[in-house]
Amino acid sequence: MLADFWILMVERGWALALLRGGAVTIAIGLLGMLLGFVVATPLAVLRWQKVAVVSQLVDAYSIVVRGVPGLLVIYLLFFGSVDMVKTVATTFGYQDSVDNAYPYIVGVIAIAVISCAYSIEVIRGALQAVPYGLLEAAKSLALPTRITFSRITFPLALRLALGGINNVWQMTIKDTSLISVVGLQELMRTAAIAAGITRSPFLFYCIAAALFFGMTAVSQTLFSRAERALNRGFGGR
Amino acid sequence: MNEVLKVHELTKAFGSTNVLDGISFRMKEGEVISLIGSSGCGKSTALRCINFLETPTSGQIEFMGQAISVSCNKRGESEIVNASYIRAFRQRIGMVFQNFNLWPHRTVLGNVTESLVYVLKMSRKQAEEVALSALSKVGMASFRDRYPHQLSGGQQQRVAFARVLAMRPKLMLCDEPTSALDPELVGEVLKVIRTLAEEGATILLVTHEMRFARDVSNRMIFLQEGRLEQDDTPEELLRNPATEGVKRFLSSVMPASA
Amino acid sequence: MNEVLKVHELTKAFGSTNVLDGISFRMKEGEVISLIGSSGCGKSTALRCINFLETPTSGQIEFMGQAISVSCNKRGESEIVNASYIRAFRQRIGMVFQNFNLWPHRTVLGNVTESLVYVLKMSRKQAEEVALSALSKVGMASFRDRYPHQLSGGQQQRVAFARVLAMRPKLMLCDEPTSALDPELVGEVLKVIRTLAEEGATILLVTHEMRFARDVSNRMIFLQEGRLEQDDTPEELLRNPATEGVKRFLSSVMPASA
Amino acid sequence: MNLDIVTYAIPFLLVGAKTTLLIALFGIVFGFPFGIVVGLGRGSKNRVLRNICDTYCAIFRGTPMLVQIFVIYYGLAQVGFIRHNPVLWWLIGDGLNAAILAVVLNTGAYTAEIFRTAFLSLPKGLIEAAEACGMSPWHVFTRVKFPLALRQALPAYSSEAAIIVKESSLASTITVLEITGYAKRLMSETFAIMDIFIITAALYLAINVVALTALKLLERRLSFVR
Amino acid sequence: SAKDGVLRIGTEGDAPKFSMADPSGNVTGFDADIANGICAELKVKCEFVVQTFSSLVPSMDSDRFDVIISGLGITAERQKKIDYSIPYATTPLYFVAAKDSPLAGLKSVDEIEKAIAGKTVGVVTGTTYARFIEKQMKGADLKTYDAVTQLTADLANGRIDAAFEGSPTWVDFLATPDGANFTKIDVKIMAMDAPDVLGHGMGVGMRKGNTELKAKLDAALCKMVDDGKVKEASMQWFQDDYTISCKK
Ligand SMILES: Nc1ncnc2c1ncn2[C@@H]1O[C@H](COP(=O)(O)OP(=O)(O)OP(=O)(O)O)[C@@H](O)[C@H]1O
Ligand SMILES: Nc1ncnc2c1ncn2[C@@H]1O[C@H](COP(=O)(O)OP(=O)(O)OP(=O)(O)O)[C@@H](O)[C@H]1O
Ligand SMILES: [Mg+2]
Ligand SMILES: [Mg+2]
Repeated sequence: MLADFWILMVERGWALALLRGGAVTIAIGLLGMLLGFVVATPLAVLRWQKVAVVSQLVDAYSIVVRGVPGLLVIYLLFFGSVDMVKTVATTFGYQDSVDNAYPYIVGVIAIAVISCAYSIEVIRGALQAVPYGLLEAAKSLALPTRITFSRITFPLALRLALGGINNVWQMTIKDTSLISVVGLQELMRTAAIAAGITRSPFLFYCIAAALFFGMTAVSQTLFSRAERALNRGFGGR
Repeated sequence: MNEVLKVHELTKAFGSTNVLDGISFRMKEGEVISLIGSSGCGKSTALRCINFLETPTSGQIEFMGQAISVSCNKRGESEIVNASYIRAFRQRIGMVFQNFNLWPHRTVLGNVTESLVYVLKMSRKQAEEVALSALSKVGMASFRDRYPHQLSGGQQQRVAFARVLAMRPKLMLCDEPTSALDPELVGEVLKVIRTLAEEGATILLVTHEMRFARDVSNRMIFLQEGRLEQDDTPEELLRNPATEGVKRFLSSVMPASA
Repeated sequence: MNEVLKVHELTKAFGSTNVLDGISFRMKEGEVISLIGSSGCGKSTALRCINFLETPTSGQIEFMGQAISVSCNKRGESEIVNASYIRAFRQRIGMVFQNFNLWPHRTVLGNVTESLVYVLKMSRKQAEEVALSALSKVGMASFRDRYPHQLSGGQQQRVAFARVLAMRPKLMLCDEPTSALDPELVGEVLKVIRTLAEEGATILLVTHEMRFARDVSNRMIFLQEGRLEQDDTPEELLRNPATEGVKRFLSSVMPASA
Repeated sequence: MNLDIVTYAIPFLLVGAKTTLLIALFGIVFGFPFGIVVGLGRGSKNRVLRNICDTYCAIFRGTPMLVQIFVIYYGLAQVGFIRHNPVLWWLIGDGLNAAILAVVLNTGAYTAEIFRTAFLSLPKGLIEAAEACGMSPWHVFTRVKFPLALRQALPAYSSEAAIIVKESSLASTITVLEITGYAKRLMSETFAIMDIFIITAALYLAINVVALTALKLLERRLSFVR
Repeated sequence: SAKDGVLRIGTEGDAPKFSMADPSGNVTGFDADIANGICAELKVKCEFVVQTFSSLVPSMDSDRFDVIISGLGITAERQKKIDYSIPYATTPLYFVAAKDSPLAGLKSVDEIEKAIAGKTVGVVTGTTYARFIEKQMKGADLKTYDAVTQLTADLANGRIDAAFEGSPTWVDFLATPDGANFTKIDVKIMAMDAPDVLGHGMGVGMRKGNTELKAKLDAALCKMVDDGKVKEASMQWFQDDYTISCKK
């Protein structure tokens, strides 16, 4: 039993493949999440301030992207653009490097597009929950809008948003499995291939789950720490 | 003396109810004016309109020679002329809120230094010095590292007052700045306000404490249901109430001095 | 007359700072006691300890013959004996908060009926009647369908008062119930409190308005830095301050009556 | 897009949509209260209860739902005790029941996190006001805590609802023929991958637009100025 | 092909015996042998691209690779979307049921059809087998699985009464401890028996309209069939000859 496991994981190299898949997952998940969050914040602010037209557009974006399966977003992004990108790349003579890098780029962008839609809702909800009087205080002191946002609104909203962001992150890291359709061997796809070939689906899916669990356990401690830091000034509860 | 504030025909309606009904008055440099009137007569709303936290329905506010006016357009919406002045106004107009509005995630010191650093562009060190001197004026310097929720009501109010004080605004709008303070501290605040006025600040305050109002202010303005009923020196207003409303209000206030 | 409340050696510390330092006093049925003292001396904390919103560090609260006591165990944690009484206490003890704490998602009427329906188990119709009569006692009946954020400070305070009033509690704890009210309304509240006391309610209130305190209360308790310095009739306390602290406090309060 | 394929595929996919709706509906109806209870458990003073709820959330949020559904459907089915216990076997023996169970357990963990932070962020004073008038813990919860927390949580929860609808597609991996199950079959039959995929996505979008708009309207109705 | 001297081949990579991607990305199996054979014939280099089944066709459409070799069954329906080479092999299909099942001893397709009514049958999606059950075994309750391992797991759990799969699967499964209680129903079903549902056997998939490539592939495959290369691969992986002879 243990010997079988050893052969499977080490001699046939699945352990390394799984780790490599895990690295792809982390890299794409992290970059996608960060990019999504960075874009989501200003969009959520526009939505929160009910800026005409923009706010409707943001709403439409968030409803559509949250409403369709993530796979479609990736399909459309990838298969919708790959021809054009290829033509451009070939013209400029970078075909090979683009061929290799493009799935990663699309992967990150697709994950960002998806996580962004979810982040917008989380941040908007948190912004709405910040007591208005506290912002009036900042206004009346003539704090510049940017400062008000970065020093008052954002920290207060972040405290309220943290749980939601944590949820989006946990979801995003697992959504990276969708990018396997562009040919990236991330963790889940590696596990699926291993499961199929070795006919031990349980073993490999559980290993994948454990690796995911390990990643989220690390992020969870970071989130817990952030939560404690942001709760300063609100009294223990 | 210079005219600091000119409020002209200020009107504010929430939905269909008029809360302010064409209020006009002027304030000169160094003047202290008390805004008095019964609960819900529009005092807080008036203050909030002056620095445009609330957009007036119509009227004009002139501060230090710059005027922002609001008029009703055809579709019944308020239109602000010179909205770009609003920030300039707010930089030199301080406001103490009726419910304090301290930032819960910043310490006492942080609440005060914030605007010093980011509006007056002081260095952090200088800001802390200024903040501490403002805090010590209201006896709160020793609480510098507490968070607002660790303070009593009166302590929070004093921090809110110091937050504005530290900015040395040209005009201070104080919404019941002593409501949660004991008489001893009220006296302290009174002293601070007097000093400020002597140094050239102009102060418009809402208060229910007639004694305090009388002691501190050059003029008193009485509001009733959004209308300005009387604008006089304290002595005059207390001796010769102009309308029935003023008289009735005062009779319940100062039975002794009537 | 029955004894309603007995506070025995009440102590409360936040971290290492003692905010209440062994306070003891008693209240008889129909008595009105004013708790006075400078800002931050522990008045609010004392009220909050009586209905266990704040767990005292040690001491005993006896209400209507039932006692809850708190003692420090070996690990330095507070241990409450008879914690199961707490809800029974709270059902018959009303509390008006210093910062109102109205529920923002309920209308004025909803804020008042809530506890009538869910604590006193009244029918909704009956609850509304009771609520409206309480609201009209403080002049807020016509605001029944407004939400708290649509009210002025004084109006919110009156709703908070009515919310407790409607429950007809045996003991009312009022934390500066008139701080945002104009003198006319303070008079109204004074009348309401007197009527309540005559009907057998017992009232413990925190206030900074000495005149109000003197007019309304049977006894006044002066706190200083968490210690009870004097517990006397208003006349006695005003005439013969027991300690230096009381004397200094009063001198700044009533320069006229001194 | 090929019209033949559209007209061929849609009837199948509509049949699947019924199952999708069924799973999502059960997922929300059971998952929502379940999540709130777990969320409360995570904020409880009882350390054992708190740890149990924390662990549950960590596991169900920390692992892919695909694995969860596999473990529930294929994994538990290998346990003899479960196979011979009629109630348990009813719960996981049937693909649809197992899918609903998995969705409820999964969404419960996410919902718990949303509500835990919502409860945590409630202004203390408002709860004290309810406690001070002697309300029972149940009424403090239903009358004050929950309504306030719900308003705070709705934007994030609406996302969770959309996720439930979409995650229900994993039921296809355990033989349940909901939208995705039919879609997979149709795709392998016709190889019109993109066409069928887009129709499928449109169906999910339609369901979610209804759900998200409904929640948005609810949010607007419940909103108040802070 | 897009690059000279290289044939890019899309394949699933997780189908045991047919297409197996090892941890370092090399592909082995029957499909891989066919692919390598073709490349040798065409004198080009093989380059494998491993993709999930559902993204194979769109990926080929967007020129991520030139052909799909992943045991694709040729059907009229699918030919609307992609072109196929000539069929080169087909796996015999069998039902498997528990040894004590009434299905176990049946001898013909008609008997199976009668006996299987009201019973649940599992197949793997992405194959043509689901269509076969629906068309030919009308009374059966069909369940579809994403992978063979899931199909056999449910068979072992007793959730399904029978399963319908290619012979290679059963050779493996019946040899496992789980498979000990099960038996193959001895009715061999070949694609040719019901070509309108089961198709015409496995072919190489390519983009529509590339007649030049099709001609080259057909020729190469035909040669491989004729000179026994396909049989060799089939024998190696399946211990049986699945070759379809090449009709010129
Ligand atoms: N959570 C806390 N942590 C630390 N100190 C606290 C906390 N809450 C209150 N205090 C301190 O306890 C003291 C008493 O507070 P309390 O609110 O009882 O004062 P008070 O008498 O009601 O004052 P005021 O009249 O200003 O409302 C104050 O000095 C305050 O700073
Ligand atoms: N958002 C709102 N919508 C509707 N009415 C409002 C709103 N805000 C305030 N009001 C009403 O406007 C009136 C004036 O309110 P304001 O806060 O200015 O009173 P105030 O004079 O400050 O009273 P107080 O002394 O009680 O603070 C009140 O009757 C109040 O009910
Ligand atoms: Mg006011
Ligand atoms: Mg207090």
